[in-house]
Amino acid sequence: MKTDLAHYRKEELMRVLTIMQTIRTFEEKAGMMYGLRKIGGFCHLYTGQEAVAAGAISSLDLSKDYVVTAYRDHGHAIACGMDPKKAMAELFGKVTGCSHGKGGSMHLFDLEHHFLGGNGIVGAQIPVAAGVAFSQQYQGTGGVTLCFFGDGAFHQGSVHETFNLAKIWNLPIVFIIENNQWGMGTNWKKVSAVDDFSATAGAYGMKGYSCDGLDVLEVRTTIEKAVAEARLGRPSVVEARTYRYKGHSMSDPQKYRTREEIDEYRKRDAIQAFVAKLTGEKILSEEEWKDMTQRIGAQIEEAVAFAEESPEPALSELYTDIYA
Amino acid sequence: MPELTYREALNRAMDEEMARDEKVFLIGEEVGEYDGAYKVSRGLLAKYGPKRVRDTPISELGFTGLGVGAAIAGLRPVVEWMTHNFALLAVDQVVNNAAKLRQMSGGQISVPIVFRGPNGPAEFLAAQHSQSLGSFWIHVPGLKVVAPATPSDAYGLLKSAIRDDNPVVMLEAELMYAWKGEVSEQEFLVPIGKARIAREGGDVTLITYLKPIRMVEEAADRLAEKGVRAEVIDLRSLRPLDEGTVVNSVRKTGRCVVIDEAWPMASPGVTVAQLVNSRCFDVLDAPVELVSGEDVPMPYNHTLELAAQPSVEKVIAAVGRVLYREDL
Amino acid sequence: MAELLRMIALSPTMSEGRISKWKIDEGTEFSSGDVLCEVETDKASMDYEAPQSASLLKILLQAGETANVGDPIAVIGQKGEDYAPLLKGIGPEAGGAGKAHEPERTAEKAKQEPPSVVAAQPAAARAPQPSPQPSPQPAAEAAAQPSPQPAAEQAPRPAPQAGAKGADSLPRQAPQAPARLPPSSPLARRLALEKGIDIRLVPGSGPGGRVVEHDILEFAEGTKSAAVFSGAAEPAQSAQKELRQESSIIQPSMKRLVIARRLSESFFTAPHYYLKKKIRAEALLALRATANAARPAKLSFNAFLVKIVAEALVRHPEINVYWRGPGALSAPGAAATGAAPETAGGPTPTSASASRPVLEQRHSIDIGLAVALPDGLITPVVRDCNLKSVSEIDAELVQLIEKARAGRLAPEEYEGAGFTISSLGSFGIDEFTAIINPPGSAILAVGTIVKEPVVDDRDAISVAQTLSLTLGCDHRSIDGAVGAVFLADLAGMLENPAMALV
Amino acid sequence: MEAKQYDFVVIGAGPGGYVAAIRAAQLGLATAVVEKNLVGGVCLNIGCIPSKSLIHNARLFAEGKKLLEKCGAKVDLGGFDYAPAWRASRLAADRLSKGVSYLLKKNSVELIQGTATLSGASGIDVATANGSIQLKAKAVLLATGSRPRLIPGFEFDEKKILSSTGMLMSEKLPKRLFILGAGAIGMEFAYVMNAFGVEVTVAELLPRVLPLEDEEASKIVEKEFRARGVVIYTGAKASGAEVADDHVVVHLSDAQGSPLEIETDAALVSVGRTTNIDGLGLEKLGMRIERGYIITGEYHETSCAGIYAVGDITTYLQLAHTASKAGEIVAERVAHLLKGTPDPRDHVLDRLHVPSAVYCEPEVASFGLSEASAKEKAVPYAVARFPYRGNGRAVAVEAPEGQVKIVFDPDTKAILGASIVGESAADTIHEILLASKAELTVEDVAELVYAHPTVSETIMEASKAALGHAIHI
Repeated sequence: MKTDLAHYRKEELMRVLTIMQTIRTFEEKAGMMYGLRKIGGFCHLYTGQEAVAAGAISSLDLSKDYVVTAYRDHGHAIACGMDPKKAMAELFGKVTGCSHGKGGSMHLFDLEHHFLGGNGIVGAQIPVAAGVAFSQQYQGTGGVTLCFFGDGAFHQGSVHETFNLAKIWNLPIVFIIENNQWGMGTNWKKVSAVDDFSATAGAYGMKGYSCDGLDVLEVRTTIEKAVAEARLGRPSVVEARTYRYKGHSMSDPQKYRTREEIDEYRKRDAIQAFVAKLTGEKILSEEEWKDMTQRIGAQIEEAVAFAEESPEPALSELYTDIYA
Repeated sequence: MPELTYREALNRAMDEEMARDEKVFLIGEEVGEYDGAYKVSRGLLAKYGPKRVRDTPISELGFTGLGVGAAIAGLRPVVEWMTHNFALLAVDQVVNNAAKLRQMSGGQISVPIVFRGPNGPAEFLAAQHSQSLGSFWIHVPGLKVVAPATPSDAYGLLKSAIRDDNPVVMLEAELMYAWKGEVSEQEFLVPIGKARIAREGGDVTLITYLKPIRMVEEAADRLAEKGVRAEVIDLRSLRPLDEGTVVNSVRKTGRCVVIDEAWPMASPGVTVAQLVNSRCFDVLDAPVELVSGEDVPMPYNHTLELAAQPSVEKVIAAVGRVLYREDL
Repeated sequence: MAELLRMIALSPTMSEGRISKWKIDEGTEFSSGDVLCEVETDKASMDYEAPQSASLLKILLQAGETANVGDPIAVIGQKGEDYAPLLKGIGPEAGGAGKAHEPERTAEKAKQEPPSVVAAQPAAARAPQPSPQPSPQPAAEAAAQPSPQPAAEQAPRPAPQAGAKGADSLPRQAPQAPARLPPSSPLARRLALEKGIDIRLVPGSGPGGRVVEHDILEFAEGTKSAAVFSGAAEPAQSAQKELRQESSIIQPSMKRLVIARRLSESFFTAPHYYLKKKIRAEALLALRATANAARPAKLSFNAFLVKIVAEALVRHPEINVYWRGPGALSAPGAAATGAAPETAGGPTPTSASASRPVLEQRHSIDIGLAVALPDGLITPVVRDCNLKSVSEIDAELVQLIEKARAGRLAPEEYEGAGFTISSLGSFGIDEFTAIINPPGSAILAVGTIVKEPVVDDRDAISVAQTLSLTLGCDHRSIDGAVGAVFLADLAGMLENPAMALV
Repeated sequence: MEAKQYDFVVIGAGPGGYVAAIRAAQLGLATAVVEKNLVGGVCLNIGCIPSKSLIHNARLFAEGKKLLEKCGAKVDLGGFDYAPAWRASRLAADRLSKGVSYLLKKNSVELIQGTATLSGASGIDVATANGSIQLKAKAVLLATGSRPRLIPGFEFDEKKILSSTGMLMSEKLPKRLFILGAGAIGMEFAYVMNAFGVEVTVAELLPRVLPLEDEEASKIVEKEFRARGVVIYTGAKASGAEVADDHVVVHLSDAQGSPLEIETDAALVSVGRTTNIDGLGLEKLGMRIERGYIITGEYHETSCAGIYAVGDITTYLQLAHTASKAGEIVAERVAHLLKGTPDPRDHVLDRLHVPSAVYCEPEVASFGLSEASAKEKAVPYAVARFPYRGNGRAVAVEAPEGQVKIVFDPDTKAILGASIVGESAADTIHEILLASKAELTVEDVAELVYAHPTVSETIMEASKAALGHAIHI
């Protein structure tokens, strides 16, 4: 699917680019901070997949729409509008983090921006997302829920159960499979009966879409279409084929794939490609791009400084936020 | 006061709460057209329509998780599990999502949801359908767990559970649905976390919850004939546990028998026994006795099945041990 | 925006890394994800990937050099940027040397200088009370222990529940002979403490001999004695197995223990001396016979004895005294051989006896009469004997002795004798010495009346009925001569009761 | 500019802050205290201390006048001037504030005049007269206190619509004064002004004066005040004030809802206090704050590790002495963490054993459970009372209005709380407070031999009353 740039106003294109670059810069910094042991535990970076979150989430109206995702959640959180300071502070485990340092990398939440997490169990967020869509339908809000999950999660039973529920009740939901091709260290082709996940949608009476997850505009137009359908009570399944540059998590030595494969994908980098397209069409100047990267670089630096300087949660916080 | 069955009491509670709050809805297998596998939701579909009384496919994981999602997005679902045995398919959604989302989000998100259904052995149902699984739920911080033993408590606790802003798991029992008891016509709530002293006595404290209550009361009657005045505590809530009522009673009697249908390891019963040991040590005249379900999968044969469960005789024998009376 | 590139942890356990090779040269541009250098970690050789796109401006750590995680290894940025300020404070040796000057960025620094109070404390020290402490021992380590015997079984159990008294009396210093508490329920231990009962003396009726509540209650009522139950607790077959026993242990009763303690205390603190006098008893016997002639119930010999001793004491108040030492265990008026007058906290020294001994002068004539019972001795006391007639004294004695035999004497009926009479006449004992019964200073031991030849004033030998008196005195309060005068006077009155009237 | 490093930085030099700072310095911590206003805080400068001075003089004035009149003297108040009494109050405040500055100096606490903002867990920016400076601290204490609460319709101009600050700072007496809010502050000013001859009207929203105190104590105080000519409206809602050139008209509706207009020369608004937490940068730190109060846990630590809070900004009673005690605990805790000095584990600020006092005439003082709170919490309790009428000393000094009320456990006879209204209440409360803290029972207190005649005997008598055998009633 080729998309006409002219379809979008410059501000919108710049907004999408900003989201992508913010995610990229944030993730690169998060990786550094992990290496410096400022961040611990499981930390799944989104580097390489920015086009999916940015393209998909930028198409939403977050005054009524919701986003639910799994543990590789920094990108979606930022795309929804979470302040990078709050996100970085959460990674640092500080009390200023979006979850007061209780969630960490895998459990970012931002209720204000309709971002409902951040789920660490593969596939567990899928029925929850359907529930959010159920609530939207029940309350007649006109909202849609985007449910992100990966090629690994696709094989969970929750997918079948939720696809079925979504269709029988015509929930306003779009299931987005971010196929980054590696379920931890397992190549998706090895464990998948189909070579296009969107093909399964038909079995549930839903429409399936597939798009190039490295082309942000293609993602954007595809999701726009799917979201419009979902608003009319027609749930759908979208596969966005993408690639992650880093290991599954920060402790992954990545022996299962070659550097050549990674380099191959880096050449097709979604941000670079988008920038090239924008500059080629004279929508973005070199100068503007430089300004943007600098501005975002400074913003993320600031987020790190904020996280660094923020207080730890006091011990009394151990017992808070558990029961309402 | 009018008598209601346990089933009718639950039905009345849901009916009133659905009438009171548009956001309350019932979801589960056979809750609508079939009036509930155990007829607990009888008439609700007719009254509230399919939007609010939602029949699901046989997808415990799916509809339980969907309930959680609906709860975090502003609704108040009552999720009926046909039995707690089947809820094991949905444990992930209860434990990893319902109980955790509030804490993981630093308090941003609330999960006002009720999970309810029959729990524990009935008759002739064999290993997979006769399990008392309160242990699974009470283990998890973030959940509340209630287990009413009378129609009145079933009514009052279910209403409290529906109004609670936290996930509440409610244990019921198939054989209790037909139990009758007085339920005030006036609307009332039973607070979560408060035990009931079912009978007062000074010689020994018998602590139980859910279905064994009647058996324990019968044991108490028989003990009374032999001059032993047993205090019977119906816990009603397993999490949070009403520690005060338990501790005050055992401090009075110095002897304690806990009766629990669940298997003995890591069960509500041993949790209570541990509480008594730690808080009442100085007044105990005998180790706390636990009368639990036998540590075996439930057999189908009726004689074996009964032998696998607590009984009046087992309770009396345990009381004999804590009283050092061989004549009991 | 030039910045320092730092050594990062390329494996979870890496704390330092050695650069084995730089893959690009200074001045080269690179993209995010490009390999900048190879780093040897504790585990393997790893690629150091560029965290972002930039140029390598300066290498700070050369191949072959090692740096801690967090130390700068290079400067990256845009070509031509002035990065000199970044290097300020980094020593000529580059790399690792920079770390000490870099404010709180490095892991090392963070360790050394906590930025806040929190980091200064080990987590354990700040743990809130309500949270249960996790086991400090890793599970694997615990599992590796070959002997998983519970510690409780190995060590003698300290028994705080037994109270200060019980715990003190346990030979904690002597592990070779641990005096173990019998198995007992916490409630029983608490009750025993409250009632001042040594739980080791209480036979247990619970499983494995556990002492339980009703054992203590029965013991306290006196309806359960050690002897009965020590027999019952031992199975009969053990007696058959071992027909001959060197000795066996009998748990003494509470009363026995009290007698033992109090008499030892008296005997080992009060310096005793004894005065003996043999008297003729005919006149006294005749008096008794005369008095009894018209009475349906006979007055006892002891009643006369008590009355005359009382008269002697009226004349010799110096005998009716008590030497109260500092910290003396007996409260005023406490009995010597009463059954368990102690309370849980142990006897309280009175204020008078707190620092130095005092001599207590008694103003009432309260005489105790030792009575032997199967399980010990008890001394019922007749108060104000000088104000009572012989028949009153007799009536009182009958009542007291009856109560004593039934075990129903109240403390006020056996405590506080100022003088004690002990008679073994009924056992045919000629004479004996007795141990002073506090709070008195003297005790009169009375033997049996025997017929024996005596030489009278006229040197004629005749048969007389004689009685041996032995007066035991506390030398601290009664000197020998004082005691002697008293005994002589008393003897005179007993030999000639009329003397008691004048 | 290089940030200056301290162990402990205290923000606010009121009774919470300066005590904490001095204690911390005593324990060897490098300590600084940042104050934007006057050292000593509200208490010393515009609170307890100057108001006590005024109360003292008001009492002398009123009683002296009363005595002279009683003895037949013709009292001519011509030439009466309030200013000297007012100056005495300022002198007292000034003296004590200087005293605190001296103590800070003596203990090597650095005093930094300026406005502080937290820039992170350990950084503090201070805006001073000479520009901004940065401080670094291993631990921070927030002790910024409170200010009079503003309510719409009664915006302070400190000329006609006064806060307690304005009231304390005015050198002249109004002829008529309207007081909105009959809490401790309102009633103390009502007393002072009435004693100096001002026509005072008090309005309170709740159904009684001193609503935080025991109901019976309220009644006694209200009766006394009315007897002295103070006009009191309880259950009254104030909707606003019209300020004219030479007077103010206050609009009220009384307990029955009927509208009332009160013309007065000045209105004092004393309806509680607002916490000073804005501008400290707390939201950015993710600190747990509920309804304007900072939530603190063990050792008064906020939800941010290493940052503590004491005094009016927390959920404890807004009293100088709670702040001071909490400040001490924080200092000791921080010194324990940094220097290994003993942990103040046993020095907890026990909410039930904090006395509160109102220094009007008659004085009111209380602690612990009131009868109402015991009832509400369903705690088993009994109440014993003893009236001042039965006390020789109180009668002799012509102060027979008052009573001691003890709330105790009917089984154990433990003292759960007490309320005293009458002569010397704020002083005598401490003996029963000490008894309660030391877990003595009413039996113990009843047994104690008291000097006769003293007002304290009322406590012994009330304790005897608790046991059913008071002598003098």
